[in-house]
Amino acid sequence: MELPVEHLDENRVTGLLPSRDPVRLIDENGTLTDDDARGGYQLPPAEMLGDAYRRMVMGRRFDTEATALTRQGRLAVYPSSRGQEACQVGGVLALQQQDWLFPTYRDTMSLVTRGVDAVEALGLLRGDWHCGYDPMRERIAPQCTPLATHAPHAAGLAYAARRRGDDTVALAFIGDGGTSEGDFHEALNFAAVFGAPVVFVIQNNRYAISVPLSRQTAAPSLAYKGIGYGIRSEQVDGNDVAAVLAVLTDAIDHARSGHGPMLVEAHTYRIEAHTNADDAGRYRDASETAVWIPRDPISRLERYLSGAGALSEEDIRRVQESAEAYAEDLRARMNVDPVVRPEEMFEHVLTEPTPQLRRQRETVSGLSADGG
Amino acid sequence: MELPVEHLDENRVTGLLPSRDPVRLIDENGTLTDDDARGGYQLPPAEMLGDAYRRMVMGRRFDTEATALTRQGRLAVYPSSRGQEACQVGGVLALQQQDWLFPTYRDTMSLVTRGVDAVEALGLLRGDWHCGYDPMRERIAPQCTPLATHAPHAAGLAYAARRRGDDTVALAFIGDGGTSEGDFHEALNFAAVFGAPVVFVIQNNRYAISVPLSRQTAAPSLAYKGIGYGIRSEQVDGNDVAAVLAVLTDAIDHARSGHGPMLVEAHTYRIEAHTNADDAGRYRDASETAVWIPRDPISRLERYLSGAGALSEEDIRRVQESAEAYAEDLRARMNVDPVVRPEEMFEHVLTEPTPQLRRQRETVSGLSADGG
Amino acid sequence: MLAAISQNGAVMTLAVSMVQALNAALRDALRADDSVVVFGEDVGALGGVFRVTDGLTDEFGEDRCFDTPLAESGIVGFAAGMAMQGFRPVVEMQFDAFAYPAFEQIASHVAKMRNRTRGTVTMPMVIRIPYGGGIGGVEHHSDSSESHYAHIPGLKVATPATVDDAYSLLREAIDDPDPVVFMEPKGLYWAKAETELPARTAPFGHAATRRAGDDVTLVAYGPAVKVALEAAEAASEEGVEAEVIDLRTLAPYDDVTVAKSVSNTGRCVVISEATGFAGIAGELAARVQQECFYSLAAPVLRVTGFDIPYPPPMHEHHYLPSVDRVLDTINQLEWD
Amino acid sequence: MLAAISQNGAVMTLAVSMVQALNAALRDALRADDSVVVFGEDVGALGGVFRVTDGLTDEFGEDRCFDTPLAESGIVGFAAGMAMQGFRPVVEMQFDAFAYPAFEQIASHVAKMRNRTRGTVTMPMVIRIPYGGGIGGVEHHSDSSESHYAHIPGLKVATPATVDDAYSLLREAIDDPDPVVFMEPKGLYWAKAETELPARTAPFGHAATRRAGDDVTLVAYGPAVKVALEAAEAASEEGVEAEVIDLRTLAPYDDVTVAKSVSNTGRCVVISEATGFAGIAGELAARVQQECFYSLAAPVLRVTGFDIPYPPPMHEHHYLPSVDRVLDTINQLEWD
Ligand SMILES: Cc1ncc(C[n+]2csc(CCOP(=O)(O)OP(=O)(O)O)c2C)c(N)n1
Ligand SMILES: Cc1ncc(C[n+]2csc(CCOP(=O)(O)OP(=O)(O)O)c2C)c(N)n1
Ligand SMILES: [Mg+2]
Ligand SMILES: [Mg+2]
Repeated sequence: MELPVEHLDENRVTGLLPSRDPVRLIDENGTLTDDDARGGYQLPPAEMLGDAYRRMVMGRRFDTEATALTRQGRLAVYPSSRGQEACQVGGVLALQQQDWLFPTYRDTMSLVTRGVDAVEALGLLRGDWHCGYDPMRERIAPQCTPLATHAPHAAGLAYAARRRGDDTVALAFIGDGGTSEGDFHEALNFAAVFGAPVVFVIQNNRYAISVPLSRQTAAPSLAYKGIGYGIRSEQVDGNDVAAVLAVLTDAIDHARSGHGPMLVEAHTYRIEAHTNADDAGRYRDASETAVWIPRDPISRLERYLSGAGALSEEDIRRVQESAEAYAEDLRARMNVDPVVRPEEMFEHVLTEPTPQLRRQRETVSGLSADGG
Repeated sequence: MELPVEHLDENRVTGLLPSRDPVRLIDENGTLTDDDARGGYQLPPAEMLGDAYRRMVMGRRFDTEATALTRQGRLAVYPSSRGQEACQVGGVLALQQQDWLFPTYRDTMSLVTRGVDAVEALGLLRGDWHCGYDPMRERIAPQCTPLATHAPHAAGLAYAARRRGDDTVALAFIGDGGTSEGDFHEALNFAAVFGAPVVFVIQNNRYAISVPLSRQTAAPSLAYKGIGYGIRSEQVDGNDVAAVLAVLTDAIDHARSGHGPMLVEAHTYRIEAHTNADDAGRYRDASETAVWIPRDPISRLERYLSGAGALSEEDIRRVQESAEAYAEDLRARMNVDPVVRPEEMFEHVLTEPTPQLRRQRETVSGLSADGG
Repeated sequence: MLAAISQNGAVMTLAVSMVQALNAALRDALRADDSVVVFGEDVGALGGVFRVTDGLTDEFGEDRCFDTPLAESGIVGFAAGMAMQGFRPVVEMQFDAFAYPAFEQIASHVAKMRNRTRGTVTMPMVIRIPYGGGIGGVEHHSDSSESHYAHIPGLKVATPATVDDAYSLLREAIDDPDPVVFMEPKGLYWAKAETELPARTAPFGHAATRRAGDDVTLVAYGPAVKVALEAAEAASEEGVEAEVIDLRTLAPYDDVTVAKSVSNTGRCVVISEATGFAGIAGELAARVQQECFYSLAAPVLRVTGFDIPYPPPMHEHHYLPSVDRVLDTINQLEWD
Repeated sequence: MLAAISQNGAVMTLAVSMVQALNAALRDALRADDSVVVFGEDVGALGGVFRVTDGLTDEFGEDRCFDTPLAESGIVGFAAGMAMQGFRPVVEMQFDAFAYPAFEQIASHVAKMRNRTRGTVTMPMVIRIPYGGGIGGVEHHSDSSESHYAHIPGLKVATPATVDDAYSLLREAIDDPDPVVFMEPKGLYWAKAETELPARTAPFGHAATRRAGDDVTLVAYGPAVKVALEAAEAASEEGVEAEVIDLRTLAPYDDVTVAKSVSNTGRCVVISEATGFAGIAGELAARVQQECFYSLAAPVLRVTGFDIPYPPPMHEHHYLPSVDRVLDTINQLEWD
C-alpha cells in the first residue's frame, strides 16, 4: 500500500542537520581539541593560520581606530566587530578571488580583510557617499543596512554566476537578529530550490542591538533552520578561526562543486556596545561580557601558534607594528575633509537625468554658488 | 573547558522533528494501519468519525455546488477544495468553541463546517462584500487572500487571548505555496518566541496554482521547518480524517496546555484545478491526479465505518439527502440578487468618515440616483 | 498564433490584444538578448494567470522563463542579485496588491542600488505588475499602486494604454539600463487593436495626444485613457472638444506635452483610477497649475478612485472613474 | 525626570523635549488603559534607540512593553492579531525605511480590516515611525515615507511639530479606534519647549496656525514647520508676512484652515521634506489651487526634497528644504 508521499531516507535528514555541538579545533587555551569536538574537520595549514592571525590583529586595530575616529567626529557612527575577528577574517580567507562577499553594516572589518582600502571601506560611516568602494571591482556587495535584505541578492547573484558558467560562490554574512526577517527565509528557500552556490554565515553574536538571542529565537540553535529548506547546515565556534576556516572552506567547496547552498552558524559575541552611540549597560551585565573575554579569538590563536613554534615574539611584534602603521595611515587620511560635490546627488539616480532632475540640480548649484 | 554555547540535549532535537512518515490511522482501503504508521496516535472515537464523515459529505456537496454557481455566473470565481475534505473538516472538528480559525481563500469548506451560513461564507466570492460573515461572532478570521499574511495575525491573536487568561487556541491554515512567504517565517518565529497557542496547519496539496511542490521547497518535507523555530512538528496523511483529527487534537492540546505553537503538515492533493477559471491541463498530467483518486478521504472513511458496522447504507443515504437539501437551499438563496448599496463603500473606511469621504459618498449617491 | 507575427520578421496586420502584444514583446526580447530572463509565480508551464508569458518556457526553455517559489520579496531580491551579474530579469508580480511584500526590495534596493554605488552596480530589471480594476476581481486584485512607485526616486514607471505601446514600452523597459516598474492595466488586457508587431512608438518620457481638442485637456494614463476618450466623444456631442493626453510613463514625466495642451485649452481634468489622496493625480494637478497658471480658466480638477479601499466587484463600477463622472467634472470647469 | 511630571497628576512647567513628551504620552496611556501594549525592536530594556520608550518596561513590566524578534512585518501582523482581541498595540518601527518590510501588513490588513469586515473587526493600533532627516544618519535612516501612508485609505496619519502636539496627538492616536501611522520627526526629537504635561491640543483633523500673516501661506507639517517658521521670520524682515500652517494630521486633512488662509493671503507655498514627485505636497498644492482658485495671485509652489534617494549625511543640508529655498520660492510668487 502506497504512502501519500515518498518514504524519507533517514540519511537525508541527518545529512542536513548540523553537528550537535559547534565545531571547534582550538580551544580557549590554545590547545587542539579532541576528535569529538572536531566534527571530522581538519586543522587548516599553519601558513593559513599565520595569515589569519596577522589579519585578525590588523582587523582589530582597524576596528579600534574606527571607534576612535567617531570620538574625533570623523565618523558619524561605527558598529564595532571586536570579538568577531575569527568570523570576519575566516569568512574572507575562505573565499577565492572570483567569489563574492555580501556583508552587513557591521562587517567593515571583512572589507578591509578582503583588500578594500580602509578609507573607502569607511565611506558609508563617514557619510560622503553611501558606498565608498566599487562593488564590482572588489566583488563585495555594498554593506547592507536593512537587515537580511541582501540575502536574496546573494542567492540571485550566485545562481546567475553559475548560469554564466562561472564557479563563483557567494558568502553572505547575517546577524542573529537578521535571521528573523522574512527575507532571510525567502533567500534560503530560493537558494535551495535553485541550487545556488551561496553560503549563508550567521554571526550569532548573541545580540541584536539590545535584544538577546532568547528573544530572537526558540530554536535549539540557528543552524537548525537549514533543514527546513533542505539546506545542509553546520555550527561552529565563531571565536576559533581555525574551525571557522575549516568549516567555511568545506561549505564553500560544497557550494562550488554544485551541491547547493549551505548554512553555517558561527557562535560568537559582540564585545563592544552595538555602536559607539549605544549604551550596553542598559541591557546586559558586564559580568556576561567578562565570560567572553577569555574566549578571545586572537589570544587563543596566538597561544596555539606560539606553542606550536609557528609564531615568535618577534613575529608578534612585527604584526603589531604593521597594524599600528596601518592605523596611523588611516587616521591621517581620515583627518582630511573629503571633497563633496552636492551635484553628485543628482548624477547617479538614473542613467540619464530627467529634465526635472536637471532643473533640480541647477537649484542646488545656484544655492551652493550663493553659499546657500 | 566551557563551550561557547550550552550543550544541546539530544531529546530537544528529536522532540521537535516530525515522524519520519506521515501519521496514518486508516489506509486507502479503509483498513486500520499498524502501530508503525500510527506514530503513537489513537483512533478517535467512532462517534467523532461518524460526524466527520457526515461533514465531509456535506462539505464536498457544498464545494460542488459552489463550482456549479460559477457556471451560472453567481460566483465570480471559486477555488475548490475537493480532495482536501479531511483537512477542512478535521481541522475544524478538532477545535473547541472558544478557538479561532484562520482560513485562506481556499478554505470556504472549513467555514461552513464551522457553522457559517453558506451564503455568508460565499460573500467574498460572490462579490457583494469582502467578508460575508462576522468574524467576531464566528471566531473565524476573514479568509485571507494575500498568502501567509494571516499567519502573524493568528500568532498575535493566540498570544493576546492567553494574555487575557482565555484558553483559546488559534488554528491557521496555510498552503504549501504560502510557506515560502516571509510572513510564514515571521509568524512561526513570533509564535515560538512568545509561546503563543497557535497551530499552523499546512495543507500541502502539492500545488500553488501551477507551481509544483518541487519548485516550492527542497526540504525533506515542510514539517521539517518547525525545528528551525523550536516548534514541535508533525506530518500526517491529510486524506485520512482519523489521523488528521488525532494529530490536530493533540496539537491543539499541546498549544492549549501552554506548550507553545505546533506545526502540522497535512499531505493531500488538490483534485480540481486551482479555480474554475484555471486550466490544470497546462501544468499537470491527468495520470497524476488519477493516482490520488483512490486516496479519497471520504470513500476511505466510508469503507472503514461500514466495515466497523458504524455506518449503514441507510445512514449513507440520509447523509446524502441532507447534503442535497443543503445544496438546494444554497442554490436557491444564491439565485437571489444581493441588495448592494454603493454608499456602503464609504461607511466602513474609518469609524467616523472624514468630511472628504462624506463629500465623496454624496457624489456616488448623486450619480446612482441619476442612474449614473 | 501571434508568435508567427514577429517570427522571421514577417509583418501582418491582425487584431492583437494587449496580452498578446506583451507576450510578443517578451518573446522578442528573449530572442534579442540572451541576458533577458523571465520569472515569477506561474509564469512557466501555465504561462501566467493572464497568459502574458504563454509559451515562453516552451520556446526558450526553463533557464529563460521559470517559476519561482511563492515569495515576492524573494523574487525581486533574487532578480536584483541576477542583475548584478549582468542579467536583465523581467519579473512578474501576479497582481498589484501582491507586490506589496516586495516593497522593501523595490524601494530600498532596486531603486537605490545605482545611486548607492555611484553607478557601478546597475539594476536593469523590469517588474511587471498587472494593476487596476474593472475585472470583477475580489479584494487585493484591483489595486492601483502606481503612485507608490512613482514617488520612489530611481525607478521608472511605465504604463501602456494601447496595444502598440504595450509592445513598445515593454521592449524599451527591458532594454533600459534602469529599473522599470511596468504597470499593466488589467482592464485593457483583452482589448484588441489592428496592428503590426513589432511596433515601435515614442520613447519613455513622451506623452501621446490621443485626441485633439481645444476646450479642455484630459490627462490620463493606463486604464483611464479609455475613459477619457469615451468622455471626450460624449463631450463633443455637447460641443466641448477635449484633448486627451496619455502619459505613457509616469516617471519620467512629460511636463512639456501636458503644459502645451493646457496652455492652449485653459482647462484640465486629471483622470486616474488610483485613490485620489496623495496620489499621482495630485502631482499632475499641482504641476499643471504651476506651469499653466496664467492660462487656466478654471482650477485643475481630478477624477480618481475614492479614498476608500478598492471595493468588492459588485461595487466597483461606482468606484471607478466613469464617463459620467468625467463629464460632470468637465461641466464644473467654469464655462460661464 | 519627566516621569515625575505626569505622575500623580502634578503639573509643573519644565523644558521638555519631544522625546520626553512622547515617552510621557506612552506612559500615561499605559496607565490609563490596560489594553495598551508597547512593543517592537529594542523598546524594552534599552528604551528604544531614541529612548522614546525609556523606563516603560521597568514601570509596567515585560507584559506591557516588550522586545520582539527583528521582523517588521511580523511586528505589525502580530499587533493586528492582538488588536483582534481588544488590545491597543503601539508598535515602533525603528526607522522610516525599516518600516517598508511591513508595507504589505499595513496596506492590505491594518488599513483594510475594518472595511473588509463591515466594522466588526477593528484595528485600534498605532504604528510609530521616526522619520525624516537632518540627523546625520546613514542611508535608510532619513526617509520621509509619510506620502505612502497618506495614500492608503483606512489609515490616519499624524505627525507632530511641537512638544505639546507630540504628547497630545500620540494620546489621541492610542485612543483612536482606527489605525494611526504616527510619524515622529527625528529632526525635532531633541527640540525642547517650556510646557506642562499632560497637554491637550486640538484633535486630529485640525491644522494649527503657528504664525499669522497676510501675505503668503506656508503649509507645512512635521520637521518642515520649523523651516517654515524660520523662513517666515526672515521674510518678515523683508516686509512679507507669512502665515504658517502646521497640518498636524495628514489624514484626516484639514481643508478648511488651509483654504481660509490662502483665500486671505492669495499665495501659498507647500513645504515638505519628502521627495516631491507624487508625494503629499502635490496633493496639498492640488487642493489649494482647486479650493482657492479665484484668490490665488500666483501658482501654488512647493519646496520639497528632491526626486533623488535621500543623500549621505554630508549632502543632506543641500537636500532638505532650507530657509533659503523657501525664501527663494516665496520670491517667485509674482509680487509684481
Ligand atoms: C530591516 C531592519 N530593521 C531594523 C534595523 C535597525 N537595526 C540596525 S542593527 C539592528 C540589530 C541587528 O542585529 P543582528 O542581526 O544580530 O546583527 P548585529 O548587529 O549583531 O551584527 C537593528 C534592529 C535595520 N537595520 N534593518
Ligand atoms: C502574497 C500573494 N502572492 C500571490 C498570490 C496569488 N495566488 C493566489 S493562490 C496562489 C497559490 C497558492 O498556493 P498554496 O499556498 O499552495 O495554496 P493552495 O492554492 O494550494 O490552497 C497564488 C500564487 C496571493 N494570493 N498572495
Ligand atoms: Mg547580533
Ligand atoms: Mg497548495
